[in-house]
Amino acid sequence: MSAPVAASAGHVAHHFDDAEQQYASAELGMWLFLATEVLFFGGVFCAYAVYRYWYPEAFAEGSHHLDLPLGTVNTAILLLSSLTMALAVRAAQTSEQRAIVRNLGFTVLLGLGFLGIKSYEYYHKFEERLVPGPNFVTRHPELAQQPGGESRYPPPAEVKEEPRYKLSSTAELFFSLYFVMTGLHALHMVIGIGILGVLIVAAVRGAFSAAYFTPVEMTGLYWHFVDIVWVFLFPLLYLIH
Amino acid sequence: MTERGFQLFPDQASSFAPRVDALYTFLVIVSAFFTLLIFLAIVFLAVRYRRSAVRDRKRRVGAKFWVLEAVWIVIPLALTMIMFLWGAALHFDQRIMPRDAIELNVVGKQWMWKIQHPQGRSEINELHVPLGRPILLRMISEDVIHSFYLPAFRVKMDVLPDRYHALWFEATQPGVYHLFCAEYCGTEHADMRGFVYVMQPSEYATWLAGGEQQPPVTAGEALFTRFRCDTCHYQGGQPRCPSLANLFGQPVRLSDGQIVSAEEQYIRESILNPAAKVVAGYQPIMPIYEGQLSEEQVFHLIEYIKSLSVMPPETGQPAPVEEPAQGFPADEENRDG
Amino acid sequence: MDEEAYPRRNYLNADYRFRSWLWTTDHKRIAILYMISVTLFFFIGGAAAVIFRLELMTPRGDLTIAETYNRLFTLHGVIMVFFFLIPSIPAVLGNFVLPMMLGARDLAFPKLNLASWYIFMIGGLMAVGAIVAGGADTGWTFYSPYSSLYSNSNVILMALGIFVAGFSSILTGLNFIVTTHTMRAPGLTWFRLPLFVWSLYATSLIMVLGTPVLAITLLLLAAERGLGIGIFDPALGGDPILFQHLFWFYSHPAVYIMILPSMGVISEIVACFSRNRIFGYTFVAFASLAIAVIGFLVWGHHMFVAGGSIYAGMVFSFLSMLVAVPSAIKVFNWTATLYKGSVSLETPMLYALGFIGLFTLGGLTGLFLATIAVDVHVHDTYFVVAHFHYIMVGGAVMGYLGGIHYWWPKITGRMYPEWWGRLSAGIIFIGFNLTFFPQFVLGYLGMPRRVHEYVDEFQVLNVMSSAGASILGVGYLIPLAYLIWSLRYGRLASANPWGATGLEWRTPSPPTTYNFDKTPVVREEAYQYDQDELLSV
Amino acid sequence: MHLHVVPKSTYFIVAGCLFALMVLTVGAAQFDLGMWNTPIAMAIALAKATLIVLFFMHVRYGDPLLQVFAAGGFLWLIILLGLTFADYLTRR
Ligand code: HEA
Ligand code: HEA
Ligand code: HEC
Ligand code: CUA
Ligand SMILES: [Cu+2]
Repeated sequence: MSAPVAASAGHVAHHFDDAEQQYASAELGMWLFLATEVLFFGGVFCAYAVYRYWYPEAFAEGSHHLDLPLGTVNTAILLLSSLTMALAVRAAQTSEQRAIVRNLGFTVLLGLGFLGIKSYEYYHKFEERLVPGPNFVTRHPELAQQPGGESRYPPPAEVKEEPRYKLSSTAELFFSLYFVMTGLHALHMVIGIGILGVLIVAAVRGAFSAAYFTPVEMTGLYWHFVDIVWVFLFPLLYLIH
Repeated sequence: MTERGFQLFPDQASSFAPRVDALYTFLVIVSAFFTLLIFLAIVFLAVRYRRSAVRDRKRRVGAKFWVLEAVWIVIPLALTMIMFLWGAALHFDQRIMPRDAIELNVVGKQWMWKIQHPQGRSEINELHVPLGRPILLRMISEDVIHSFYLPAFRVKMDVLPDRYHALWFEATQPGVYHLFCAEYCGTEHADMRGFVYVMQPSEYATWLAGGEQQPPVTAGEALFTRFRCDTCHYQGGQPRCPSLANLFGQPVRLSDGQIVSAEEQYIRESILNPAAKVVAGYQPIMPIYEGQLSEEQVFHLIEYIKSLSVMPPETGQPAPVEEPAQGFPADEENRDG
Repeated sequence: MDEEAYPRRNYLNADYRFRSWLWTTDHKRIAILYMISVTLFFFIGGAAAVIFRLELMTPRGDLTIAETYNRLFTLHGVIMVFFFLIPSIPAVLGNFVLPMMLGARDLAFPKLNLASWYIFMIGGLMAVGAIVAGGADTGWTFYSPYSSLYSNSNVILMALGIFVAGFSSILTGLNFIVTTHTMRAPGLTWFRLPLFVWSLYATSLIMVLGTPVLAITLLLLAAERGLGIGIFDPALGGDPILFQHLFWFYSHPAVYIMILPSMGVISEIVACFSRNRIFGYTFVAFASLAIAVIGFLVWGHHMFVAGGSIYAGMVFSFLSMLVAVPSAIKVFNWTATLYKGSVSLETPMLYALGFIGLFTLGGLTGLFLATIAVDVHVHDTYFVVAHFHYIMVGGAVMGYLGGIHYWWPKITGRMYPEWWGRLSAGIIFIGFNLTFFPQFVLGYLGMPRRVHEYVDEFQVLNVMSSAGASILGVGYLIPLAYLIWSLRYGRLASANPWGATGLEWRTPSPPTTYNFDKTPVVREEAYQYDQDELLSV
Repeated sequence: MHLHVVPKSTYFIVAGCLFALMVLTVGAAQFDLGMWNTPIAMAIALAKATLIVLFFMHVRYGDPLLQVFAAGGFLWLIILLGLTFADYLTRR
């Protein structure tokens, strides 16, 4: 199923010799960009690895405060969106105009669904005071009614009889990382959805075909990358034993 | 005495100084050799092959080419390996702490050094040490990162918050030398400096006697009562709390199965944030003391807990426990603290 | 070749409107935009150095108070590193000559190239904004927890300025890599490339693979400081040393971002002015890649006394030693290039030879620092300051100036005044050594860095250093003056005034907008200097 | 460049595998496998990522240069993690 791309002069910028050179440049450029993204997320992954190595228990506790069903649903949504994205690229390669728009549309909807669920989760964390910072539960002894509330500063001579450390103070690190990682991931999703929106408009106008589908293909690479990030985030954040 | 004229080379006042300087001299020689070599080669070649000169300019480098490349790969590689091994070996000695050292507690904060001697005398931005005895500084910061630096001794160590770092040296020359903070720590970083006084042991003893403060052990004992540690940790009392006797330096099994050694860092953490590492077989009911104890007070408590271990003389290491050691000195007068 | 003198239409006069500069996608015009901005930043950073060198004339803080001093060296370090040296050679000279060396009409992504400049300027404006608003006082290394929890200065804005500028660096690197892969002229195989291209390629790899980690690190820092999201905060169990790991994972390789392009320039200049093919071309080419790769494995040598594991320290010390070997290979091969050459000492060559000498000394003192036991003594003293100025000012800046002079005729179509060029190269060399050599001595004596007051016995050497700095400052002002002068009054340059090889010299001076009328075809190795013929040029 | 159109069925099969792996990883996390939980979860994540990279992102059909750069990012991430942990694992 291989066929040389028809050089369509209209899409070749002045400084390139031909469409082939142009496409090769775009593809290489995109992969380099993704390599930078790997290292961008890599920095937080590194921090995550160090702290999880140091505080395995606190990370397990923190993880249990996340909503596993919602996380699983979100994983499914993203995997599905990767499929529709791949199909959109394929549709462009085979010049199926309707299918391009349809699959891009699905991808956007799934992306929005993911963000919706994510914001619900965020809201919940906010209510439970699990957002790191001065309001974090473990910094407030007076929130004793909170399950898992524990103070870093109890009154000196107080001697309580019960085990009280449902959530240790280092769990805050877990939530810092949780918010940074999922936040950056969500930001990438938002950007991706924006680009997809632009693509849909262009696709409706019939911009893409077997002769020229570079933007769809590149956006696809980006979208799959964002999906891969989540594939790692999901077990690292939600599935700690 | 603190005045010092223009110098080109620092004083050598510790056992490390001559050893570091020897390595330094080696490095200087290697560097001087290569810098001159390159410099002279450039001048020579640039003059000899200047454009106006009539010279044979046909380059014929056959097999010689590979020899040359090999030479200037292998020789630098060999030299750097010498530097590495020499430097690493010396560094091991710098970082392996001696057993029989005098241990001083150092607290760094913006922008001063607070130092306490085992006999109790404490000082600020000054450090008095006896000649010819290994000195170990156990250091912690109250705020940002500092770095304890004694140039005449060629030693330096960063001082971090929430973590003990140790540094040791043995002074070999009586005199007064500089003490600096080497890590940038904020506005008055430049001012966070002082002097180290190296004295004869007898003078040092006299000097120690000049201070009025309580020794850390005694202070720690008082704190132990004042903060109600003794309500739980007293010998043969509460079965729910581990005994602290003979704890120091021993392996402790934690509730997650890990085994840690009860060094200073562990004891500090056990006091300030006990939930982080819970002893196996106990419930995490100990209150969190973070925010209530100053770094000095933690030092005192640690000294006290250390003193609960039976130390055979000379080794400085606690002896293995055969039978429960004697209980805590439950002085009645301290009870109401 | 002289007949094709100043071409009637070239990239400079293609369009005179201001707009045509701000919206240009021509790599040569973007290079000029970068040149102007980078020069500006250099003098901002230099002005700060002038002030704090004056302050250091006396042991007391009599010119500036501590707050001011701390903001000055932070400004100096941040501006010089992120807004001058890192973009200098790649974004100015690389941008200008890389496509021409490859026989291409432009970089692969011209719009992205322009975007990089805008991003750079936004980052720069944020940093300058932070300075105007009072500055930051953390040092260019931003160590937490001081930067995240204690400092009362504009840390966030400064850090975000660097964060933004980082993306410009990433995009430039990406552009260069893609261009080198896809846009080489027919016949231009990898081993026919000029060494400048190799070194830019190696540099770009570092930019692409390293900078993102700096970006995320600064973002985490800003989040910790601004939003209270603790990441490195020791009170929460965080590790300040983790910040150092992440910071140096980028910032050590970044020092090779600063030196590798300069090394590439030196290869071009040395070959041209000794009329010889670079001795051991393949060794020099692979040395660039080796430096780029090994350079990623040594970052821990900045943390020998930070309190990490001593075993990790040993590993990092060992690897730091290894990185010296490819550098040594380069130095020796450059020197050997002079052998049986036809050496002439025009200004670019003076800078190049100066580079070799000063880089050698700077690099060798780097080995002092990589030797753990010695670093324990000299870490965070003026020894380190001297080390990196020897490499960055004596090395990288010399290379930049050499390159500017070398390609000046190509860039502007006019010659700079040779006599003034040689004079200022001499002044800079002397001023430089007077400024920074005493700092080695100071450092071994134990003078800590980042202090505005010091103990009395250090004064003599500090005065020498400050005196040198004023000579150095004059040395830098002279080229600024005569280069501007030459724009109007300089002799017209021929297409190839140095008789150099390399495709960029086959374009007219200054080149036309698309560089080549038709794509050149390459049939020979780089640096094929036929001496008998060229001797008469 | 050659345009390589992957049959739809391939995409559906890959997606099916991804869902199966997702179920597997959630399932595996329900059991206490001692120290093995994390390695298993990571292995599954790696398998998923590999599938996406090879098929959805067409690396399997792309030219070797792309494969090098695709691997490069991960390789450098390993450098970052590896040498950082050289410190953390050997600290006292
Ligand atoms: C362009 C910038 C640049 C370059 C290229 C280098 C190159 C090197 N640097 Fe430097 N360095 C800095 C900029 C640079 N550095 C900066 C800015 C800092 C301070 C940051 C801060 O804290 O603010 C620093 C700090 C620094 C430290 C930490 C010091 C401390 O804070 O305690 C160390 C430690 O190992 C070090 C080592 C090295 C080494 C081994 C090289 C090697 O790559 C050098 C290799 C070169 C040679 C060896 C010379 C050529 C060789 C020969 C002529 C042949 C003879 C050779 C042999 C005998 C081996 N550098
Ligand atoms: C590319 C990098 C680069 C360059 C080019 C320079 C250039 C110079 N640096 Fe730089 N320096 C750094 C990078 C660089 N530096 C870094 C990274 C640090 C560490 C910062 C930190 O600790 O965080 C540092 C720190 C540093 C210190 C240590 C400060 C301290 O620790 O307290 C000193 C001290 O002498 C110094 C001096 C100089 C001097 C004299 C120059 C000279 O070469 C400058 C010459 C230029 C001029 C003199 C400008 C000429 C212009 C004029 C004369 C016009 C003047 C105009 C007005 C006054 C309006 N620098
Ligand atoms: C409520 C009772 C209680 C009080 C009050 C208390 N502790 Fe504890 N302590 C415990 C318990 C229970 C443990 C074991 C569980 C754990 O490690 O958290 C413990 C553990 C320790 C350990 C670690 C012991 C080991 O075997 O590893 C140290 C050290 C310690 N406490 C010191 C102190 C000090 C010092 C104080 C006072 C400032 C104090 N404790 C106050 C109950 C208490
Ligand atoms: Cu404390 Cu600098
Ligand atoms: Cu370095």
